[in-house]
Amino acid sequence: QTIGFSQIGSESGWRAAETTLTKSQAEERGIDLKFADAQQKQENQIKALRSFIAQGVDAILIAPVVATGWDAVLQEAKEAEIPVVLLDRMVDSSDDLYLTAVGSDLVHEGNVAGQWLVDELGGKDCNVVELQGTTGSSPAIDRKNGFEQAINGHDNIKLIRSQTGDFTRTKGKEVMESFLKAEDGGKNICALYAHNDDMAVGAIQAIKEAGLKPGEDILVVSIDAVPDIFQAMAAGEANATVELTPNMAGPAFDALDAYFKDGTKPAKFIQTESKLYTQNDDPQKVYEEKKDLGY
Amino acid sequence: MSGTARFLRRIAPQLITLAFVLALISVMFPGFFNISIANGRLYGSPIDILNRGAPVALLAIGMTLVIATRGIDLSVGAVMAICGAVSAWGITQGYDLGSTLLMAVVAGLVCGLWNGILVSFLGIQPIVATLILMVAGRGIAQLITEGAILTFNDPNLIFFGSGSLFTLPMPVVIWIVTGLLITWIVRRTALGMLIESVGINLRASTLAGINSRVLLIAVYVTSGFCAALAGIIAAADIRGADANNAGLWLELDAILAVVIGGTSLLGGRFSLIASLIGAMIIQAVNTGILLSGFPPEFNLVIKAAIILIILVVQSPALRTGMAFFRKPRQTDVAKKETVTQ
Amino acid sequence: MSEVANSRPLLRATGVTKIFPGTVALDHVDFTLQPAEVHALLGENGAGKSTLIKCLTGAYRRDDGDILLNGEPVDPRGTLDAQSYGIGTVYQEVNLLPNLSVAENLFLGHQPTRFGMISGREMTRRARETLSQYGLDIDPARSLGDFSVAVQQVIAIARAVNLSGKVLILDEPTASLDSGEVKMLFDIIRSLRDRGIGIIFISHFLDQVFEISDRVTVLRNGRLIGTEDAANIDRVQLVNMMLGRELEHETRETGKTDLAPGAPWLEFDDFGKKGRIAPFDLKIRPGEVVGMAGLLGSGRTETAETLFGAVTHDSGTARSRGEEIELRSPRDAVAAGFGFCPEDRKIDGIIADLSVRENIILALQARIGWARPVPRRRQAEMAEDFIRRLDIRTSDAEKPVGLLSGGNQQKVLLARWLATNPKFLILDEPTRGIDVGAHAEIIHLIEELCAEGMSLLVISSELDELVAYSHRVIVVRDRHHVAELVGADITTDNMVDAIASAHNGSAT
Amino acid sequence: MNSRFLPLLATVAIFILAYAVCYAQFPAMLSTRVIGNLFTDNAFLGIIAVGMTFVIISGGIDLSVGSVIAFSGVFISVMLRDTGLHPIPVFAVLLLITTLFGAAMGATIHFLEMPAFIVTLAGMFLARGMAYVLSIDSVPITHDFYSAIQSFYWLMPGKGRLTFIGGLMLVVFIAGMLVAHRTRFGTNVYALGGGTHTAQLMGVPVARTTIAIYALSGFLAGLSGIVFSIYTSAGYSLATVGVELDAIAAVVIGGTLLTGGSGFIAGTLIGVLIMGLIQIYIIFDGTLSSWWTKIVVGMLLFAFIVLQKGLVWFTGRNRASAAGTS
Ligand SMILES: Nc1ncnc2c1ncn2[C@@H]1O[C@H](COP(=O)(O)OP(=O)(O)OP(=O)(O)O)[C@@H](O)[C@H]1O
Ligand SMILES: Nc1ncnc2c1ncn2[C@@H]1O[C@H](COP(=O)(O)OP(=O)(O)OP(=O)(O)O)[C@@H](O)[C@H]1O
Ligand SMILES: [Mg+2]
Ligand SMILES: [Mg+2]
Repeated sequence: QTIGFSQIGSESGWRAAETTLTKSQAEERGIDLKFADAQQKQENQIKALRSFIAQGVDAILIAPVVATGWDAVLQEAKEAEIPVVLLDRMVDSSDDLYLTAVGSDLVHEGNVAGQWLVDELGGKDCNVVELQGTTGSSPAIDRKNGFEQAINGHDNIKLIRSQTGDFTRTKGKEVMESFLKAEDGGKNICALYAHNDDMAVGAIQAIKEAGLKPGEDILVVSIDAVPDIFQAMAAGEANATVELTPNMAGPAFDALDAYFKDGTKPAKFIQTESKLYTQNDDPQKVYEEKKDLGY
Repeated sequence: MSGTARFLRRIAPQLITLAFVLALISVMFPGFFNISIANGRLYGSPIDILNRGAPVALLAIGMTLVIATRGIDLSVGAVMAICGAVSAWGITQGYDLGSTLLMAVVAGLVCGLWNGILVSFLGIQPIVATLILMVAGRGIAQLITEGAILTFNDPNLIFFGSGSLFTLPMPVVIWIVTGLLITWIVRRTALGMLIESVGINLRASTLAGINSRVLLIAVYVTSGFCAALAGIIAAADIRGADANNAGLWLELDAILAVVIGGTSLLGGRFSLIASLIGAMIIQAVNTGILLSGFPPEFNLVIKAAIILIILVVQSPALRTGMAFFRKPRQTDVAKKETVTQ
Repeated sequence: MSEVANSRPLLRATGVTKIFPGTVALDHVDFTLQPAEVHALLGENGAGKSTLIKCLTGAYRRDDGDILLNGEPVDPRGTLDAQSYGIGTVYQEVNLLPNLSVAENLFLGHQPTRFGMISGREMTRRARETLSQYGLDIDPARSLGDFSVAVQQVIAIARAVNLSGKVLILDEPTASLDSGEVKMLFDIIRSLRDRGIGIIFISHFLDQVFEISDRVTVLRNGRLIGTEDAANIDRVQLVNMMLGRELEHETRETGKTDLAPGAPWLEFDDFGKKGRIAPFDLKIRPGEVVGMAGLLGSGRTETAETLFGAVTHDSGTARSRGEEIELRSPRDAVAAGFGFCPEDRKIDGIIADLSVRENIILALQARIGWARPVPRRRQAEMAEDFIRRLDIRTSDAEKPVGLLSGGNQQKVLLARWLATNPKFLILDEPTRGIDVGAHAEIIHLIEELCAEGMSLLVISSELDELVAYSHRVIVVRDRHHVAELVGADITTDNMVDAIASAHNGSAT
Repeated sequence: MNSRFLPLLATVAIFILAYAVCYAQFPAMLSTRVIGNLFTDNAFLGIIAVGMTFVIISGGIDLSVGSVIAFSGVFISVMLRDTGLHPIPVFAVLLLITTLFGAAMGATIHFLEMPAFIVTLAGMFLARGMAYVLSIDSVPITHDFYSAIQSFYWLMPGKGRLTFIGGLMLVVFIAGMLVAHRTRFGTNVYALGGGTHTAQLMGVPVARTTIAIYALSGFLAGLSGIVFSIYTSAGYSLATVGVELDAIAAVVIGGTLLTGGSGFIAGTLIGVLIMGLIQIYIIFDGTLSSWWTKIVVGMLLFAFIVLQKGLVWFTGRNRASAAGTS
């Protein structure tokens, strides 16, 4: 069995982990995985899909870099009778163009993070700063929306500054530094919401260097649950993270197996759990578990 | 005109621009110039500019020399990533600080050597020659880190990112020292003039007996060295090597810094100090945007507008006494007269 | 020939002024060109001749003055405008595009078109036609850069002639032409003149000036000295007008110097490069001047470049005082005490944006290495010294050399090599574009240097110049060294014979 | 034969060789499907590469094209979504905007004597910034006209498709060749590349030509944006990041010198196809990790350039020695 996998790229540790897991899952099941890295470009993914079709693979996995623009190529795959499974991000094409989608709900993730903050504060006044992902990327848009939905109606929580940190540690640190300067050395800030853990890790260092205690003076909540954030949580420097599991391929392969065996159509959306981790969840242990997963 | 006066006149446009940008920020953000001492180190937005501008400043040093020879080095961002990855790998493998730094610097030198050989021996055009390493280099860096962020906790290495010396953040010390050192080397010896000569007219320089091949290699190696320092700083700053994002698109900022510093992309006369001021101007713009609190989708438009204004104000046509609107052709030809092909 | 003088002037410029930072290049210069005349424009290097031309054609914006064409005031804003007024120009230094084909260079902006598309075949045909008038049988589809400076010069002239409906301006067109070409050019100029076209002709060769021109105008230091009928003035008067002083001794007394005695210190055996220059033998004695004569493209420049290592030789050996030396690059050559003033100063010579001082010390600096810079004071002294000795006209030593006049750039190049104290200096067309005064000085200098023991290889298209200072002349034809003239045999006639004679094997 | 054509011939030879190697390993590479894909998938790249070739031949560079494509997509999709106009007038307005944008950059480069690299770099920031300002979301396009164009293709034997956009790219290439080699404008572009100053002294209208070159590049970038929006049926401000570098690489692989003055539009087509071939090969292989993909792309790029240099050098040497013995 040959399956083509079009991955977005390797822009973050999380994605590297997803790639690693997909490859190891394929190996376990004896699948010949054709891997194509699109280097963050949709056009490359479309090319990859077309080449998979030309090559005549049995199925295609794709982690689409953006939601729009897949109709034509998915149609082509359909005509060639190759089932397509979407991983971790959605497309806005009609759902009969793909077999199923495995992923988490990005809005929901933001929502979980926001909800945690609301609960944690319990009505205390709080100024929040936000580190957004790459401007225009769907996780950045959705995680922002989800978070805002959660804090909506809680007048004690105010989002005072929001800038993009491009999902990277360096930018996370740089932007946090400027937030601290702009908000009275950080005294004005009570919580940080970062669209991914990497930015949070960078920001935590900035907070420390400004002479404040992350996790206490400024609460830190972020998304992804990569190993490094658990280390920070273990040290009391981060408060909460929402897990986005990198194992999207497992459920995808299961669905494909069933489909090939007897044509069972899986559900159109297989949602993975968006689990919330806090300092109470023995972060050190989770860190040990996660650190060798290829993050 | 004395040497100092000539020098001041050379960097005046850059200084004025920098002052203007800083003034603009402090209007929008009144507390901008507040500097205090926290944890034994200077703390404040101007310090942030110096500190955050370190990678671009370092890259700009090497880039200035490369551009002076009429070349360009697109690979510096990727080389940063490689060297950052090497240093993180070295320290997590348990090598001591000295060997780790040595390995990272050697990696940078090797990258520079590769570029230099492609340009000078194989005669490949610089932009393409370095494009190869720009593409492949990030792959090499990821190969070292295996795609993940390679985190480390060695306090000695971290010191290069967030430590401080004489209350100045370490990155600031590094770029200032490197900048002065290379300026000193280049201007105290005949290197500066030889580099300019090669950049203006390679053929004539070779015919005058200059060893232009070695010189070309040397500037790319220097650029690799500077990129290595920048890479180490970037990794030490976030206590991890982020092969995917370290130095991403920084080559463009570095080139921009050199151009704002008044060095022509056609090679020739250069000024390292002016390039460094150029780097600070860019970082001031970036920091200013962050402090301003605009929504991020406007960042690029604002940046583009400011760059355009800076460049227009500094453009040679305007500098030759606003003669442009009256008699465009005169300034035109009279100036280009000196350009050989 | 000059009865045209009182008809209505074709081109009249009054009070033309041009000021560069630090230099008044033209100071209220008046100039009148009659139809059907050849008007020579003379002056020392840096007198402002080229600048005047550029002001007339709008390549420079003049600061003051009026230009009348056929009585109408005109104000060309650039070459394109000038062309549309019927003024064709060959600027000093070949200003053509080496990357375009010969035909494209000839017709740029005026390509024959059919249905809006350029007709390549028609263009090639016309180019062949045009070039054949100049005795050039070359493929017009080849890149211009494939051809030597001289061929390019001819093409530039052909282009300007094509474009000149009323006025043709030639700025030192003959600098790199040999006598045959010059004759051909003059025939063309005469026929244009007979058609009523006015021609402005700039040259430092007074013989040519007297041969072709009807009137002469002399500039000195950006000022008009006077305009005279060529028939009413003699050489000495003209030189006095140009220099503002007497030239001590007439330069070209055709005496041949005796061959210097002694053993050769440089020996090249079977030296050559496939496809460039056939292997040749060459021996050079201390203090000897070896001249090299030949037609355009005969391989003189190639010989020089091979000797200097600019083109790596693939056969033969070089020996200095009996010891074999490596000559794989200019660096090797410089290390062996060679120097080389190239023919194309713009591309191979000057570093335009560097100052006069830096250009002068460049080769010296390259030889002693980057780590030991020549002290700044010493640099300034050397620069001042050469500026004085070679009479380089520049406002100061810090002026970018690209802003100097053509002849002065040539002197800077000479200074660059003299500064290294070379033992063997190769000069490719050293007097190209140099005025009479400087010409005399340079020849004087050459003789002085040789007296001190330096050897020279001089390539020149001016045969009588070669006669004047060579101990030995090598004649090159079709990339072969075909003859060697020594002592009393060195005469213009002998050289012409050797150049023209049919193949008589590669003699040496 | 004229030595000017050597780099072009070298490129063609390398392409054929490379295709043969790919075919030997994966016979499916010669299917019409792959060939059709090669044209369709690279249509947008090919179109900007034509403009880039002109710019580079003139001695300049245009870094803004990738961002202009993104801007175009967002502009079209937002206009279609918010105004209900038919795509054709939207295209017209868009092409006008991008052409003027290019012209403005050209004017800045010429009149303010600023290096093209920097002006177009600012243009790159500006265009992408404007795309963000219009919409940071990706905006789908669902117009019948789009579906009509997408289903407009020629089904080659073997199920390969020659799509409208693939065909459009070929048309642009042919037009580009005609303009470059058969018009005065084209010769003027080469003239600028040979040296602005000299060109000016020869009477080339430098200002007009410079502005026209960048306007042409802007126009083609807009056209490419339209093609890209057809290709993906969407507008997205993060699309086509770094595509300008791909275009430059394609142009250079196609045998055009970055120093200006020499090059061929036809070579660029081969360059684009070579770039496409590298990608398809890597996908067919399918075993490379993300990082090895980058390294291999870099190495192949290197191999192509060195091969080309070697070929040109080798044939040049043979010709020289042939001339020497004659
Ligand atoms: N672009 C320029 N900027 C500054 N000075 C200039 C420029 N062009 C020419 N000059 C100066 O103007 C003067 C006249 O130069 P011009 O080129 O007209 O001399 P010329 O008579 O043509 O000399 P030659 O016989 O050597 O060609 C010289 O002193 C030269 O240095
Ligand atoms: N009349 C011509 N017809 C065709 N090709 C020519 C002609 N003249 C020169 N060439 C080409 O130009 C090349 C340049 O030769 P080279 O530079 O050695 O000439 P040269 O003897 O120095 O003459 P000069 O410097 O006076 O032009 C020759 O190899 C030849 O290919
Ligand atoms: Mg002159
Ligand atoms: Mg010659």
